[in-house]
Amino acid sequence: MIKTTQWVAICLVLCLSVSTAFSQESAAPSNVTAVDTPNDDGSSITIKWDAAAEDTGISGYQILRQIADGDLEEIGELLPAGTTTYVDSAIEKGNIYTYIVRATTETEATVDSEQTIPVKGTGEWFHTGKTALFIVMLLFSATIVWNIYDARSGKEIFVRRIPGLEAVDEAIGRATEMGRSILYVLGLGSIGRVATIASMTILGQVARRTADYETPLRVPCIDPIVLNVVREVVKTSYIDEGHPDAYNEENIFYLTGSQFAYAAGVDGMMVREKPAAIFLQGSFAAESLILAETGNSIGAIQIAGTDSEHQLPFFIAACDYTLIGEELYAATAYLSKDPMFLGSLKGQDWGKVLILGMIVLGVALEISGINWITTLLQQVN
Amino acid sequence: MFEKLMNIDRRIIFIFVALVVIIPMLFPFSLPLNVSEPTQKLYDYIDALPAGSTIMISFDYGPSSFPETEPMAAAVMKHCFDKGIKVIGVAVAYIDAVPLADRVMQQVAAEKEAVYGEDYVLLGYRPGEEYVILGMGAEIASVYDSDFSATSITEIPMMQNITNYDQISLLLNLAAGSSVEGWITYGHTKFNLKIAAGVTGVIVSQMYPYLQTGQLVGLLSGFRGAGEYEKLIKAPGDGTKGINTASLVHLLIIGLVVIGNIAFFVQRQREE
Amino acid sequence: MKQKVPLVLCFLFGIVMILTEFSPHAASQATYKEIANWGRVISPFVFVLAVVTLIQTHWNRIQRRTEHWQYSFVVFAGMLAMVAAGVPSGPQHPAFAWLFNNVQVPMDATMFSLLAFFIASAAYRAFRARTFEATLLLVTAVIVMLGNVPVGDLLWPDAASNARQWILDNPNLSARRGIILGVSLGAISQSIRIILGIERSYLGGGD
Amino acid sequence: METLGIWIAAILTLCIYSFLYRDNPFYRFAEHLLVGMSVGYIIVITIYFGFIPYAWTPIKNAVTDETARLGFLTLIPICMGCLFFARLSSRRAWLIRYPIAILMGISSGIMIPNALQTDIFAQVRGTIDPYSRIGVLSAFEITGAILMVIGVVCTLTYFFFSVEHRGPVNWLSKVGIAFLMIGFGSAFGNTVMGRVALLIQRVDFLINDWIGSIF
Repeated sequence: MIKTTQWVAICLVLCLSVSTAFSQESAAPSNVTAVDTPNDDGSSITIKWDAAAEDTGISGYQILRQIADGDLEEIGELLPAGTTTYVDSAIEKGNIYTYIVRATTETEATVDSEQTIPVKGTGEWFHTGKTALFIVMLLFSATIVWNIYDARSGKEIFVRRIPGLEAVDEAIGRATEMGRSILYVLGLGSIGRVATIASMTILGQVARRTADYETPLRVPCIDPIVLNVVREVVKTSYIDEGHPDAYNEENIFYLTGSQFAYAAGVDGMMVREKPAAIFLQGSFAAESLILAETGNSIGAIQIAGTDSEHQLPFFIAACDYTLIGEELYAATAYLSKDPMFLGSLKGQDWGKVLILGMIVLGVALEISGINWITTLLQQVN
Repeated sequence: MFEKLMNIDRRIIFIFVALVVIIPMLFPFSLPLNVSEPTQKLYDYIDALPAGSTIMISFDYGPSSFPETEPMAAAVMKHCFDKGIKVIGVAVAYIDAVPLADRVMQQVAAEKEAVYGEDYVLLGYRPGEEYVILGMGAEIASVYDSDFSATSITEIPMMQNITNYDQISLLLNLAAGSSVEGWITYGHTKFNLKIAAGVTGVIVSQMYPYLQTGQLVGLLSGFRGAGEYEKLIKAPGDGTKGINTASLVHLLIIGLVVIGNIAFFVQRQREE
Repeated sequence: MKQKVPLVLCFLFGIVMILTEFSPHAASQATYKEIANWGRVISPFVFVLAVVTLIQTHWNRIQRRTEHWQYSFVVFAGMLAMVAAGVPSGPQHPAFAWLFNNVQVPMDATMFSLLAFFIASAAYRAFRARTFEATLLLVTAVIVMLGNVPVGDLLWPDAASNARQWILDNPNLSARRGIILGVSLGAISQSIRIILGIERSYLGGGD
Repeated sequence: METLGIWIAAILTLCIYSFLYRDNPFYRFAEHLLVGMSVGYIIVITIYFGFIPYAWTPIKNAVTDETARLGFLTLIPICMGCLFFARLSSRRAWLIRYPIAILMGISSGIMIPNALQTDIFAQVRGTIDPYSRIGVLSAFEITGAILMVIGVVCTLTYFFFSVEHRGPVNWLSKVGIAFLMIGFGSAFGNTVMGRVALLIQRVDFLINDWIGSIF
């Protein structure tokens, strides 16, 4: 026969165990997983768990980590309630880690989750989040290359009229008639800038024409590498036109590497040498208007072109002709009629078609609540 | 006459510009200035801080853009020193901001008799913008172990009770570039640091989205913002002077454009 | 040797930089950082060449007594002063800082401030309502200018600064987007041409 | 020393402003001095913030410190840099093509994915994005979003080069030009304040710091 006291004891134990089991169930972080963080260099592990129900009284989470067979240690600070992920970026290569997520309640009691399966940080060779970027890049490259080869096969390619480029010959002609020089400014850009390369190609075309007329062509440079390449470009143009003696290396020189000192120097050249034509082609910053206004004040024909969109308003206000943004790149194709430039110009137009298509399709999809395109274009680091 | 007016010598325009800038400098006057809401918000926020709290100013402008941002730094610091609020100066974007920050801090401190190390401190510049912002969120001393003149941070009295952003009531970013975005992304989003900005006129319009979402608690825009703040603390200074002069130059340019167009139309009608 | 090898090198380095961009692995990232740093190592060497050309240019001017040749001495004097003050004990030296703050910075800042004059004269000359496009240009410029100063709000209560903000956020932003999209397509296509060795103008022509 | 500094700065400031009247010996002096000093300044900065930290220190560390042996990799760009000196000899001048080609490869390689992501992807996304919140936008904001798409599409149409601008293309590109002009006008107007600020600062220096110090 069981005594009353024993009954009481059993009941108590049952109640206690049920209540602790109940509280464990509700408060212990569930579904805790630790995985190697995808698309990283292998220096972190991501721990995730399910959000606790609202009335469990959890005030925060503490992550505990065990390296291989070592001891459990607390890592990081106490995470606020409502957190469901933690990225452990203080791991060492090759070690194996297991984690426990400890929930802390308002009464400062703690409940631990189960230990996760062991995990190791590994670096990935390809960032899957950048797949779209990679494919678009390949597609665009293929389009450009295909169009260039198409153009090289002798197919006629149309280029629309670019106002300002017709003025190039007029400007050079005027300088020759007046017996004055031509000033060519390539802007502040280094050799890696697209605008600088486009500008050098245009300069090559201008130099071909000045070689024939023997008009002095003055090129002050701000970048030493550009200086060296420009000398080669102009020299080649003169040789190609059969006037190697007319080439004077001293007309292409280094002025200084500092923006406003450069502007001061070029301004000085303008007012003293009074060139009849000034070309301002390349990438520019605040000095754009200093140059363009001074050029205007001496009455030179000015043809500007830049992809620095902030400086375009000033060129438009102060110069006779301005190539806007991509027009500067297109000018190389227009002037040289080189199939390489013509073809890639056409490829770029296909790129624009693609962009326009994406915008129109994207807007239509977004309005109907589908966000494929915006997800595809998501910024990935 | 109109033909002459149309092809006026540019030097006459230069003289007008010079006069419009010099005259107000010699005979100061003041145009009415309404305090805009973003400025008022910043003022109210700082005004409500208890004495003894600390704000941080990030000086992120260079020698080519200080005329607009420096008066803001002066006005806000005057307000802080009057209220007993301490100021920490840092620079995360330009190395040449440090001498500029030093100069304005010393000026205001001399005027308000604030003591270096107790009422204000200039920590200087550290490279790696986002890492500096993130690093200070964990521990300021991990990024700045010393101030700009190499005094150890442990020897600076006012830094004793400050470990990270938890003790900073506000970050004011005086910017001429894109540093505000960095402070919002890394300072506000990650550490819940309260951020306000004071920016040059050219980049003001980029700030409005952050103001709308509340990521910025206040905004000073160019000379105008500085002038408005000076009005609120009742201490007209370079900002007020600047906005008055700048207003005149703007009006001059608009006037010139109008005159030029009148001359142009009259001329064209005569030709027809 | 003169043309092929450089083009092959250009291709190899270009491809490596593209691939590392898509690869988060520690080895790729280390490669990326190392190579991206090279430009900084190289630039001092290139600069030596630039200084040599500068000295040659001005030396020739002095020797040939070209017009204003005397000023070339000023160039040398300025350069030597900075080098003498800065090279032996570094840019922290007070003499270097003094020269920088009292001579170079004021001149630099003054050059920059010339823009205030030029912006006025350019506006006067160019903002004429000759065509529809020119009218748009001038009207938006005037509205934005009015919106930037408190006088605008006095003349046109509340509307001036709102109108300015709207113009900057809407038509201005979409125009800039259009330009940026076009420009970056051009930039990418040029980079592709360079890596593939189709564009060679930067080699300066010749064989 | 401070007074001397203010006087020199003030006189040079006036020398440069004299250019606004016309070219003259004072401007020529200041111009050449500025060119010379800026080159001198860059020489010092290049040595202390370029050559020493990026070329000298890694090599020195690699020699003295066993854990820093990777620093020897810096020898590659140093050799490339030295190839630039080939330019000084006319027979070996072509050698500079090597470092230039490598630098071009590097900058082009960095450019392609980054321009695609930050300029093209992000800009297209920014244009579409408001439509995902179309339900909560005000009528005013919706107008803005519609105008944005029209603006981008038309401006981009203006930049079509291989198609003749006739018919609908012509109309779209005309609207594109209108957007461009509004954009340029607003950028111009918005810049005035910044430029004027610089002038105010210089005049303030002349009047208060310089003339003020005399009286």
